[in-house]
Amino acid sequence: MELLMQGVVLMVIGMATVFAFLVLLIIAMNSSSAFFSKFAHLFPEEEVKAAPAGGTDPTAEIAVALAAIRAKRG
Amino acid sequence: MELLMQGVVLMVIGMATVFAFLVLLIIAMNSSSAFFSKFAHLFPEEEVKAAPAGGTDPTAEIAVALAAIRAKRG
Amino acid sequence: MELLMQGVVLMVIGMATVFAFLVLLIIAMNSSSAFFSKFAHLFPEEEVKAAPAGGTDPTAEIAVALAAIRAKRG
Amino acid sequence: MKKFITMGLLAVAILGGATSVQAEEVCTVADGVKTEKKISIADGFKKLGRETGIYRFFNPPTKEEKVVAYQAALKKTVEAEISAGHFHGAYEQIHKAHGIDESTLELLKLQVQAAEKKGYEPPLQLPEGLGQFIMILVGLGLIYLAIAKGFEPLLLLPIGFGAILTNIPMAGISAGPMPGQPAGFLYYFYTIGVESGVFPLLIFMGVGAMTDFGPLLANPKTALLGAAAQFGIFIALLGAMACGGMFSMQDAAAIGIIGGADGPTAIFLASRLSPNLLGAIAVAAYSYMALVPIIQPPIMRLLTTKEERAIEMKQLRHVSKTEKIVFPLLVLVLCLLLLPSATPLIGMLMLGNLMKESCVVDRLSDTAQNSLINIVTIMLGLAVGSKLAADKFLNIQTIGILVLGLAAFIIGTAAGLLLAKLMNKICKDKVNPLIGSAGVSAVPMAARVANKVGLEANPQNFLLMHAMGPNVAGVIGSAVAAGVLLALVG
Amino acid sequence: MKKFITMGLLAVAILGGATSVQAEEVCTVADGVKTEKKISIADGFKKLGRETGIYRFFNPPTKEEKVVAYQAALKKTVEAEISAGHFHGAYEQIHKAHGIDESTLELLKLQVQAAEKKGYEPPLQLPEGLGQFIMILVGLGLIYLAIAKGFEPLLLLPIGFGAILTNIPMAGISAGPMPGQPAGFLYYFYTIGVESGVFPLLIFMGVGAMTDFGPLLANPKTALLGAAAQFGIFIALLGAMACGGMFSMQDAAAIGIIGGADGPTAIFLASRLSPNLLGAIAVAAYSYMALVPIIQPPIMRLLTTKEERAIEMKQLRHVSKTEKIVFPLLVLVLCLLLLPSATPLIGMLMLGNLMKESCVVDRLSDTAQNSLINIVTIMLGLAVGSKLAADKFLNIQTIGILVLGLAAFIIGTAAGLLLAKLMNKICKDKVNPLIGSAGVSAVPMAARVANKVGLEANPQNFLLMHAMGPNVAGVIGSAVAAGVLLALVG
Amino acid sequence: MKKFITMGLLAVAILGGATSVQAEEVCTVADGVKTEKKISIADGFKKLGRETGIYRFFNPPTKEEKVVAYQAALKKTVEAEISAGHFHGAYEQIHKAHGIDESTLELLKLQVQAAEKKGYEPPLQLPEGLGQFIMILVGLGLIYLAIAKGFEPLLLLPIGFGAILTNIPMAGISAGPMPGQPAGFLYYFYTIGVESGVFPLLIFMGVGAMTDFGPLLANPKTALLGAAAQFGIFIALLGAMACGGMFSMQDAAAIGIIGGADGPTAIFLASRLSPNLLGAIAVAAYSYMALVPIIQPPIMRLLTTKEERAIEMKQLRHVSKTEKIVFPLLVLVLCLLLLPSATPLIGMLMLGNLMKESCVVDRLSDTAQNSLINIVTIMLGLAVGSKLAADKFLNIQTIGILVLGLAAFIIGTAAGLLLAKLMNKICKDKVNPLIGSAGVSAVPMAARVANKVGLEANPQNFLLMHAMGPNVAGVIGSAVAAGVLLALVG
Ligand code: NA
Ligand code: NA
Ligand code: NA
Repeated sequence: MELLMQGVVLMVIGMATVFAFLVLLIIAMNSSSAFFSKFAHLFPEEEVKAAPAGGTDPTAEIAVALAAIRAKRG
Repeated sequence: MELLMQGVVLMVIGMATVFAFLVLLIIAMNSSSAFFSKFAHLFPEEEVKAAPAGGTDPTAEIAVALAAIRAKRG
Repeated sequence: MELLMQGVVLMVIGMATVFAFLVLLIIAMNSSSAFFSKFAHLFPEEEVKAAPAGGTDPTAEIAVALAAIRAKRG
Repeated sequence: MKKFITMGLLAVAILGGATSVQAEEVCTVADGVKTEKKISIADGFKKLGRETGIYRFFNPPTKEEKVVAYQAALKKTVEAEISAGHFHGAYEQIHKAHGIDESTLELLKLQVQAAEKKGYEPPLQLPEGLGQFIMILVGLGLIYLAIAKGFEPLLLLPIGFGAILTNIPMAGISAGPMPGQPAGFLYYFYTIGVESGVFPLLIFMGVGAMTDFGPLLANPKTALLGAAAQFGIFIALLGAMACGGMFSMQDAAAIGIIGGADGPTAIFLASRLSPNLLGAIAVAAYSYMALVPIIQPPIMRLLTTKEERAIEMKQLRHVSKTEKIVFPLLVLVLCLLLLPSATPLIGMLMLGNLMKESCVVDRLSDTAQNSLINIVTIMLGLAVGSKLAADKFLNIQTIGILVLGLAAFIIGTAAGLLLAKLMNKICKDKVNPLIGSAGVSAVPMAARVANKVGLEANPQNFLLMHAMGPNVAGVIGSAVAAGVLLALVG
Repeated sequence: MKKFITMGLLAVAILGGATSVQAEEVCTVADGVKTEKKISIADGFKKLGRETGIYRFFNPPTKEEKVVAYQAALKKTVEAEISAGHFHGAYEQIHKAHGIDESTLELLKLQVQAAEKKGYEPPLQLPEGLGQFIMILVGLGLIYLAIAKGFEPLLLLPIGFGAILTNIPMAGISAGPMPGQPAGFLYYFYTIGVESGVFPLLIFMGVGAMTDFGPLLANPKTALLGAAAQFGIFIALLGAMACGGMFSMQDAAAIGIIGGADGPTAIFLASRLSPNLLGAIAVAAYSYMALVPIIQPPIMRLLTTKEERAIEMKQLRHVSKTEKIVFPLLVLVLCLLLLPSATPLIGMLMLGNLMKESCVVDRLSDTAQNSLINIVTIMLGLAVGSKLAADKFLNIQTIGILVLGLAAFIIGTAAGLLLAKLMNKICKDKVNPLIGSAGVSAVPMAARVANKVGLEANPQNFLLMHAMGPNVAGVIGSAVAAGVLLALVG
Repeated sequence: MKKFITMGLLAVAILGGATSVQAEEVCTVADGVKTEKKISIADGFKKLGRETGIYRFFNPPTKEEKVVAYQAALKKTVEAEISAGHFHGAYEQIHKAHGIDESTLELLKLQVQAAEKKGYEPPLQLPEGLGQFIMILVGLGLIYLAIAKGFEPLLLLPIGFGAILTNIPMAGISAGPMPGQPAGFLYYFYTIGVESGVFPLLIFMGVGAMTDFGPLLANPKTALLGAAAQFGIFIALLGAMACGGMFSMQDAAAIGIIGGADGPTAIFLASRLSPNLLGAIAVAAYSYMALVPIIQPPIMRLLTTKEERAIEMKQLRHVSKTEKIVFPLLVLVLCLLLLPSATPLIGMLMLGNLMKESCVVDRLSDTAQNSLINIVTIMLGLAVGSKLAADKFLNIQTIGILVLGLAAFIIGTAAGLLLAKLMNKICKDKVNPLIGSAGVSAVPMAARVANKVGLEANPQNFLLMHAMGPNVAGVIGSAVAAGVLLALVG
């Protein structure tokens, strides 16, 4: 019986925490959505996509380099 | 010389076991073949192929889901 | 100060070794280049490419085998 | 508790020179360690509160807290070794301990000596050979379900195969090492990959890299449905506790997580709380996930009217790339502030998702979704199968696990549906209650089931994308529940 | 045996207080452990019989059997440490032992003390630096063969590179750890991947996922050819035993397995029976596999007439998907019933094949055939190369291994051919004897060779698919042979 | 040195029975071990000379040398444990030692006892919680740089994420094991992958498989530019030594290697010489590699005239396949003859390149360039991030590391440019000095920067392929520098 009570305790704490976490997450998501729609002009969709240009994958880089070399040679 | 005898012993046991194993396997394969040709109607080739439908790869599933979402949005 | 002297010692030894290594490498590269251009006829570009034929990837091999089987069956 | 004091006193008595000071110390140590067992709701929240990131940024653990934690871990381990009859292992743990005062170690040694004197009587079991034979049939059965019935084959096929390999007599494929001989190879897969938590976490990273949280971001309130569906976890836990001492609190928590309908979370939690039940729990979790299309529809039809099922939801808004990139970091920060014990799971899920959404590390994201997750899946499946030893599976507990797991799925489904109906009473934007059932996770099967049942009621009703919201929220929800359980009973 | 008793008595004498009871114990322990050394055929079959799954389902190992096995393992390890001059390691093994009565441990300690007193004289060897220099040349030679001659480059290139890295003076790339310093990285590859058996088994899984057992299922009797070709294994074993004490029984068994013409099986068995010879054995196995197109044709032409080589075989029947799915499970069940010691190898091969044939876990099967097998191949190759240390390779034994390995290939080929000719005398469906030579495995090279030689005799004679039957049966056959050797001399 | 003798004498005094013989032994041991600390240039070259492969082929290490090396390692480790306050760990190291005479061990024990008596005072630090909070912000900052600014995202995103996970209070994601509990999963990634050296070496293999040494082979003399650019390494080292005792010689060497502009080399060396600084060093190395397009151009413009920048170089000759295959073996042989301590790095780089160029193991080469390097990159990044603990990062040393690292990049760039100008004075074939700056490595970014700046001065001036020569030579150069540092201060 005491064991069962422990189970009830875990259930109350657990469900409360799960709901609390997800409610806070909803608030955070709504805030994030509000923020980014308000400042959408600061985060153009393109900017993000353009970012990797600086630090791309070395393979690709080297491939480009080699292509250039071959082009010159050929 | 005693060592050599041990080698002979290993050879006899080893080859006997290898042959025994593969003879049993032949019997099993023949039985399996007989069984499945007798009950071929129970194991249509399609059934097996259709099976994975139930528990497919999550990626594919999600891809489908996303495609649907995009389709609706677009 | 003594510590700094140790740093200088490391720098002298380090840079000397780096240069020595790369100078030797340059010599080795030049020798290799001279050797292979002198004996270019012994190392036709094709030979190297043909080499793997002997010990190819088992997958490819098996694929070939299976293709043959299927071809015969079909 | 009583048992421990008795044992301690006995041990003290044996050595003869027992003084009352020593006896008091026994109680003190015992109290320091065992008081956690009886918790009230207030205590529980207080304990959780003391383990939040927010609290700990201001109050880092003191040296004393660290020593107490170390002592508690040592004591628990020694007791576990004793209750399994591994007296040598118990001594070894004591021998390896460090940074603890001698008297504590001395008391632990007394405890082992007393237990050793009493001897160890293993529980009644099936004859070993018979048990192995049956477990091999179980393994073949799992493989049959995986191949012929399509039950989560990616996991159940390796698990079934692992079960067969483990139970082969004399082969020792998951046996520990002998002097000068290596352990069986499944032993390495288990200890290196599962006991350490590495395999389930890598899988979770791959899942994160495959998951799109867009539908959740487009309709945040559906996250509540993913919370409600975790109710099944705690009802199953309660059920396990009600089984008259068949399951410890740890066992009950590990069983409950089956209701999370999420494989890696279940394996991660079970490997920490109840490794002996890991095999049965993983098998139950994946089997019921595969059975979602059979389990859920009747409940959905029972608890909703046709009109409710026919509700069409308004189209989801577009979610910007930036929101999607920020989301995983948002979840991680929330989790580390509130529930650090869930951060290994949530963190790896969100790492995978960040790799995917950021688009700057596509090659890593691809690998996480493909070769890495595949390699780990093979090894994880075999390792989980290696826990399907006869003495761990062929007992009444497994039946309890199967029953409780099914109950957890059913209750989780119902809770999701009912909360959705309640939300419809309160909010103006109508929610189709069917998407509530997707809150149990079982990604993406549960969302597909919701879509299918919705189409039956209204052929124009495409719920898939709407159901993905609660579906992925359910993954977060059960990771949070796992974090709570780890913090309170781990 | 005699040596051990002498040593035990000596040890007992040293301590002075030797009683006849103790002396008797020495013998008892010795008997319990060493009687396995002289086996008759009947004993061998009896021993194998006691290790079948069928027997053990009814008679699981008793506690006494387990203790005896543990003692035997401990004793063997201690003796190995002594004979390598690692007295400290021997004490460590004894120190770590548990669950054994003190007197046994005491006797082992006496044995170490006696050996320590006598001192250890390392065998005569090349000067270390010279040996390393030569081994680096050997490594370069292997790389040359791999690249310029196309000798199994997937394995021989990494093995050769590993040999170079291992033999670099002062670099310690495969040296064990020092206090506060990590071991060399190849040390980790070897201990984690090869000593544990994990790498060869993962490779075998990948091989299984690449193998089609259809041709064998279509013509089961060709499996006999795959059995006959294992004759080479045992003849080479016999040859090694005849080398006047140069090789122990374990060494001989590990050398014999070269005749299995199967890399992972050879590495797995050698890592268990004779790790010191692992490098040479792996190099011999892969080299001869690469040389199959040169070794086999003369034997084939010698033992067959042109008419025989021109025999066209009747077309193979269609094999249903279900048969192919059931086959790996069938083999596994047969193996676990009859020869559990072969189940790690057979099990992983069949897991790979089941993943392929079941078609429900294609992503796992793809990974097993590609990224996983490739990653493991690189690491396995380097780890095997790390066993090519000068003192292990530059000795007369390596020449023995190379000669015996070649003999094994030749005899295996001949045995396959001859059995095929015999079958033609008995059966009505004619078999082209050339496919018998494919029974040595070396998949799929041997089958291609059979096809090629067949085409020379008859341009319409496509033997490839027929030869695949004995070819894959040979893989099973050598795994079975490995299982027998593990059970009897492991 | 003085400290040690004092301590030893103290310890001897404590035990009371100190004889002068023992005191002398203290000095002897101390001398044997610590004399390495003060080296002259001649001594240094002599030491390097004794560690070349050429010397060691003729003079393999004697038994005495091995014992001295073992003792030195043991002593260093014990002292490190003492200075970190881990007295228990120090005893454990002594306990595990073997093959050493008792008196040495006894002296080490005395040393630990003396230190234990004195007690350990941890250095002043930020409050733990605050430190963790700040480090989480640092982690978020790294992720921001990776995603929004594109700073080496393949490494900085996982490193940043690892930094966050590590600093979550109570989660213990990179904490060591407790009794009966597994360690945090990042602890395993670090110990198994980074401490062992395996991850950086596997990355280096992948880099080798992606690298084309053709441009270097076509114009060998550009290798000198790759040598000159390593000057930055040693200037930064010198700077660190000049920081008034803030950095030990090991620390200084690890910091200098940032100037190598090569991630795996920096991580490998730092994990061996200065694990405490590993996080900061890796972050600095990757950040500056990402900043190469900003750091280098001003220096390039400052040190060259427009005419020099406009120099067009003559087209590179064709390099035959055979030369390319032989090259990696040539480098490896040169390295093992001259500098065995660099062979783990150079060896794995060249293995990758050989796999690529030989064209016989394409499937291994593909895997090394893709799934393997990706898997390892994820785990390495997280593991490096796990070293970004507050007490290791939030201190004055990190600022020193950032400043010195930047200086190393600048000086390396300048040195490369200046040597190129010098070469133009001497050789007839003109070299565009811009390609000298590519000698710092940072492959292939630095070569691209050289190309871009060259195009600005002369739109017909395609320098990319010419810059790849010094660029890849720089990788070899910094691995050689790492080898020298390992041999002299490791
Ligand atoms: Na869930
Ligand atoms: Na074979
Ligand atoms: Na560099």
